[in-house]
Amino acid sequence: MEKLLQIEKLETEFTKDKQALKILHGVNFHINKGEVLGLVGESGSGKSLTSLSIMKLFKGTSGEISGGRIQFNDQDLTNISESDMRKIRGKQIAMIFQEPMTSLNPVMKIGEQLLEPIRLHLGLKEKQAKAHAVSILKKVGIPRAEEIINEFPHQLSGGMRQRIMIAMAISCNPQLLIADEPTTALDVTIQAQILDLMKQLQQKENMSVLLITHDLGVVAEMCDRVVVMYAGRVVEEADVFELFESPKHPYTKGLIGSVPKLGQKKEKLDSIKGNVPDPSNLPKGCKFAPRCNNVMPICYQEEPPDLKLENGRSCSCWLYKEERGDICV
Amino acid sequence: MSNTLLKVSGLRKSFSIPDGMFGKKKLLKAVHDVSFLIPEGKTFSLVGESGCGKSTTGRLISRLIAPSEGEIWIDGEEISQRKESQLKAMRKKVQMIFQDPYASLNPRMKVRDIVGEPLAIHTKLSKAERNKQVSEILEVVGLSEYHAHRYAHEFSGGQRQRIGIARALIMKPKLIIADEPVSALDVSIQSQILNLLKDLQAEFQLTYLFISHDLSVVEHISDHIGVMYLGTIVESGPKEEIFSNPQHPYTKALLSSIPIPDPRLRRERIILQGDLPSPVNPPTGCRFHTRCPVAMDICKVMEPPVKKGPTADHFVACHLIES
Amino acid sequence: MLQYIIKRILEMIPILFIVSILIFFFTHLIPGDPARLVAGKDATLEEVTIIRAELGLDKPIWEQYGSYMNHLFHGNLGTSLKTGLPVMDLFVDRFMPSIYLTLFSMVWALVIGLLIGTLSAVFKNKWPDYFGMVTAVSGISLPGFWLGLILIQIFSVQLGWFPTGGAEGWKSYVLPSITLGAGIMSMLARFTRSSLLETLKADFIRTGRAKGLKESVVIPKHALRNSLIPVVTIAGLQFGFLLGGSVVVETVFSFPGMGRLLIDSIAFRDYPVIQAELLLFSLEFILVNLLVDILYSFLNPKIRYVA
Amino acid sequence: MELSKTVNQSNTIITEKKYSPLKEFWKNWKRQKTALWASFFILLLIIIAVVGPYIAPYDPYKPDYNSMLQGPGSKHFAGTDEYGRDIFSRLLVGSRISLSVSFLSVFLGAIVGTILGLISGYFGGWLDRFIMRSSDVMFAFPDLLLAIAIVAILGPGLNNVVIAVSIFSVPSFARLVRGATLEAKETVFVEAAKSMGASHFRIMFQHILPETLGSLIVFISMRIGTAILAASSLSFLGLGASPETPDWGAMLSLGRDYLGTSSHVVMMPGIAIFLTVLAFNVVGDGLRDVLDPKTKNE
Repeated sequence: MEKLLQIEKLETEFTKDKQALKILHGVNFHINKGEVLGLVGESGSGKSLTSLSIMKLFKGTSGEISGGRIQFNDQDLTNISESDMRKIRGKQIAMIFQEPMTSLNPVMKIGEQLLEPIRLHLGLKEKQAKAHAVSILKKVGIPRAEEIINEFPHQLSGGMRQRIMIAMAISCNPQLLIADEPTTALDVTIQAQILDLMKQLQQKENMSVLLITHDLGVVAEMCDRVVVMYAGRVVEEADVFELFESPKHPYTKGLIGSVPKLGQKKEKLDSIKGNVPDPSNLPKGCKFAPRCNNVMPICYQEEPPDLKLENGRSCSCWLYKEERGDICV
Repeated sequence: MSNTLLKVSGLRKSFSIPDGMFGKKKLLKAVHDVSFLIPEGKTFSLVGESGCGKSTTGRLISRLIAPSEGEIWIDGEEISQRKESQLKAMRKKVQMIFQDPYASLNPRMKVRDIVGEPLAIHTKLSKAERNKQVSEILEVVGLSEYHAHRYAHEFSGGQRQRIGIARALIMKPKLIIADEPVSALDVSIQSQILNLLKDLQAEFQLTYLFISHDLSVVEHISDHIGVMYLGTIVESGPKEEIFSNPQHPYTKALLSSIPIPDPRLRRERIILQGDLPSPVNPPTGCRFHTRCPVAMDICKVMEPPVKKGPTADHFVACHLIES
Repeated sequence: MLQYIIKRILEMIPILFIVSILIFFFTHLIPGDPARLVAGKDATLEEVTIIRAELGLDKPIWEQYGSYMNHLFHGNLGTSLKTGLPVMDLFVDRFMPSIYLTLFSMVWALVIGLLIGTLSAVFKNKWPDYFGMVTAVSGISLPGFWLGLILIQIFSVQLGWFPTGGAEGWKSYVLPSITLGAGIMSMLARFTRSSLLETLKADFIRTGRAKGLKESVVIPKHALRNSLIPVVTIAGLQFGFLLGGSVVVETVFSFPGMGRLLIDSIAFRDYPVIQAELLLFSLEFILVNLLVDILYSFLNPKIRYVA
Repeated sequence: MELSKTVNQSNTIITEKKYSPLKEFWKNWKRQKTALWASFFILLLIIIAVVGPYIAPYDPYKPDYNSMLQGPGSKHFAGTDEYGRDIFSRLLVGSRISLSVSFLSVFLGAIVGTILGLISGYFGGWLDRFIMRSSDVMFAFPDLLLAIAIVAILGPGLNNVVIAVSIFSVPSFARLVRGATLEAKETVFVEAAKSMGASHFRIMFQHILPETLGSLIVFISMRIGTAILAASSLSFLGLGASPETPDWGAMLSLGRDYLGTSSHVVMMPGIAIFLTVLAFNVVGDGLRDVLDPKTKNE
């Protein structure tokens, strides 16, 4: 498998009141060409920030990459100029966001907004650009595409707006599509439409997708491989089937056990005790230790290393130190 | 057979909303002929997508708003048209838990005063007596006296929802209306709260009206379920029936739309076309016919009557069902 | 759209009607007897009574109001007690200079205010922001009459660049316009800044950046237009400050406009002039805000399409 | 690292340090450096306003024809006016006038406006329409013009200036509080209180009014600045304080004629007005940053 994107030891921090607050602590994972990678975690796990770091969308915030590499094709995105980065954004890496209601400019017509990346990156002339825009809208299943381009976002439903966002994102044939909680704000039946659309487009275009979500159901439906994040770190990485069949990290186990499943007759759900930690006040050692059912003395002392396990899996937990302790990264 | 604690029949609510910027008003039919009942100590869930009227139904039953038509019987008393001054007794018996644990607790009040507020409203207890009861109830929901002197925003979402639950419990209510109580929470916290709600129900013989868009959560917590679409209940029945033997095409589609956290179960979905129609201008006949994959001619003109489903307690409003 | 404008105009009518009643009755509460003022200090009681009858001041107040409204509908604003001239004639020479003055003030205040506000927001917490915001907070804290006096002292008395008063030629408008617009400019700058900062936090700005757009495209094309919508409303409300401020500024610069006429008329208890002036000022203000609302609905597609 | 401790069975960890809204306010306020200094300046002004007449080096009313229109110097800090009165003494004594006029008028306007706005926003219906239409009519007159018109009717004088400024403040406060009330009314915790059966009184004063307090305080601070400007403008126009009163606006008005020769007569009261208004505006800005929920989470 050819790697499209490789993230190594990525660290990102914010500065508040002259104090740096590190949110991402050495994130490692990669995305292969033509694959859907799921990035799972609860609020505050740093999954959205990871995507913003890849796009280097920090303008207007104090966020900044403070370490590590983001290898995209043959370029390291962490040290290319802003103007080179702009050529990648929207062209090679495109992004869709959680809130389709607020992610479109309310005072610009759909067409104008859709044409922006097309003109910018494909250099098409007015007429061709417009034809391209209409064809993309049709591709994402928008009826009356020719009329829609003259309408404003507030005239469309949430599902339609998310289709527009997808159209905008795929308009320049990106190699990587980052979808940050693309269906969280949508109703179940609309979510089904959008997921279905994304799956189809991904397969047709052989695009790589980084799907960020907190919904394990969406992960199971959509992804080939999964990366689980907790408190700004990757705690587990595995093939989607293996992850759900035999989760390794106690956090992953807890997460899968917490979700009520249809048709499952269970009086009580498993749950993870305690709360998601505050990034400014993380515990020492393994960040999950205070909530972990399998906690050992060492967990409170030292952060577990990223352990490579069989089948290309990895897990950051002291429980597996004995298994393959020699291959620490 | 236990008593019926809540009985709702023929409930309707329309809001008049301004049409554009001009004087003309339009009617938004939020709830359109909703009937169901909840036996004491059981959980009934209303499930549906946004705008289906499930929250409005909850607000009607708690009489935050007055229904346009219909009856609401709570513990043997009809309260649908009562004035606020006549609702005090009912307000003691019925408590609410809200979706957003951040917004539903006054940020300027301490936990002690938030949880004790129902006591301050309904009883003449002294402050010390109120505080004592607050400490007791905080223990019940897994918090402690220690938390009482702090402000709600010092807590995480899950803890706040516990505070909200404590507030709902302190009057020893009979009915709790929980409007999306876990949808704002992280997955790992969501299960804590669901478990807590179940424990409390067993301990205090509570009756729940549970409102949610999440079918998996609903399946876990409910005894009976009502599936709502555009202001009406299209199908209702015991949980097992709804999930294992759904009759209404909308219920079927809804069930098949839920992503299941098991990659081996990837399946063919019934994907509904189009968007939800606006409740201001709902479709004629069966409200679902515009998106229904098996719609017939009659569906466009005639509202389907509620028919008995395959088993007792199972009701479906669909022309396809032979009664 | 047209319906909306008509509706707004219809809404103005009752307000104007109540305003006219208020103005009429309250100006008659002004202490002092205008008939005596007109007659002069040495007039006998009979002379005063005759003048009172001539002026119609002996009639019951509602009758006076009736004839006042009647005249108003015929475009007759009454007769000045002080000069004996029709109020209309007094206004003719003074109306346009005042309008020019407010217009010039508004235009420069808008242009500079938007510019400073935008730069401050774009360079938030950098020196253009500090400079802009220090200017702006000073601008809203400066008493207009004091600023006017200082400008006269520097540019008229010492440098002799501009006249100290009057309304002859463009030069005589410069200092009064600067004085009058300073406060508005500052408020607009502050408001533009906060509105733009708010917009820059919006999700669609991130969408624009994610498309690969330059900041020089994102800010004017995506951010500015959205943040201007509320600024327009504020600008309309600020117009009221201009009208009020013009009274002060015209006094400082001995500017022969409506504002100074008002002060002079109050000193002389010249009812008809005061009434007409107040009515005109509030009409102006209401009209400007009507225009602003219409402009607003053009800028905001949500309103446009609902209508 | 702050001490943490495990407190109960659900294993919740919260930080040990106790939160208090006042401490929190002070912590944030200390960071607003400029506003902090401005608030000290205002404090100083208030002290001067109280003790001004006792510490003034000269009698602010007594003419001294031997030292007319003297520039600032060692004897007369800020120079003298055309009657030879010590300007510094007049400024000190005048601070009491400026502050009391503006405080009094803004607080009167704020109290009436807040009550009207709260009632209007909370109950809605015809009461709301009536209050809002009335304020529309008031809004048809630009602020200062309204004050001028009111003073024109009531006659010149400081008392009437107070009345005029408080009247023109009422509709602004009413609108502000109404808006905040409408917003607070929609919050879930107000709905929660309603579902518990809380009385209107309890909802209005326990839940809604505290929500509006932040923006109210900010607005009051800004408005005091506006009131000082308005009052001194009225005095300048001869509609406020009588010319012999050491009111800052009146002093400026009197000094106009000597602008060319003795500019300090105009400069000194002007600077006093400017700095005072500036301080209130800066404090208002600082308060907005600290109290306004919209900017709070930046």
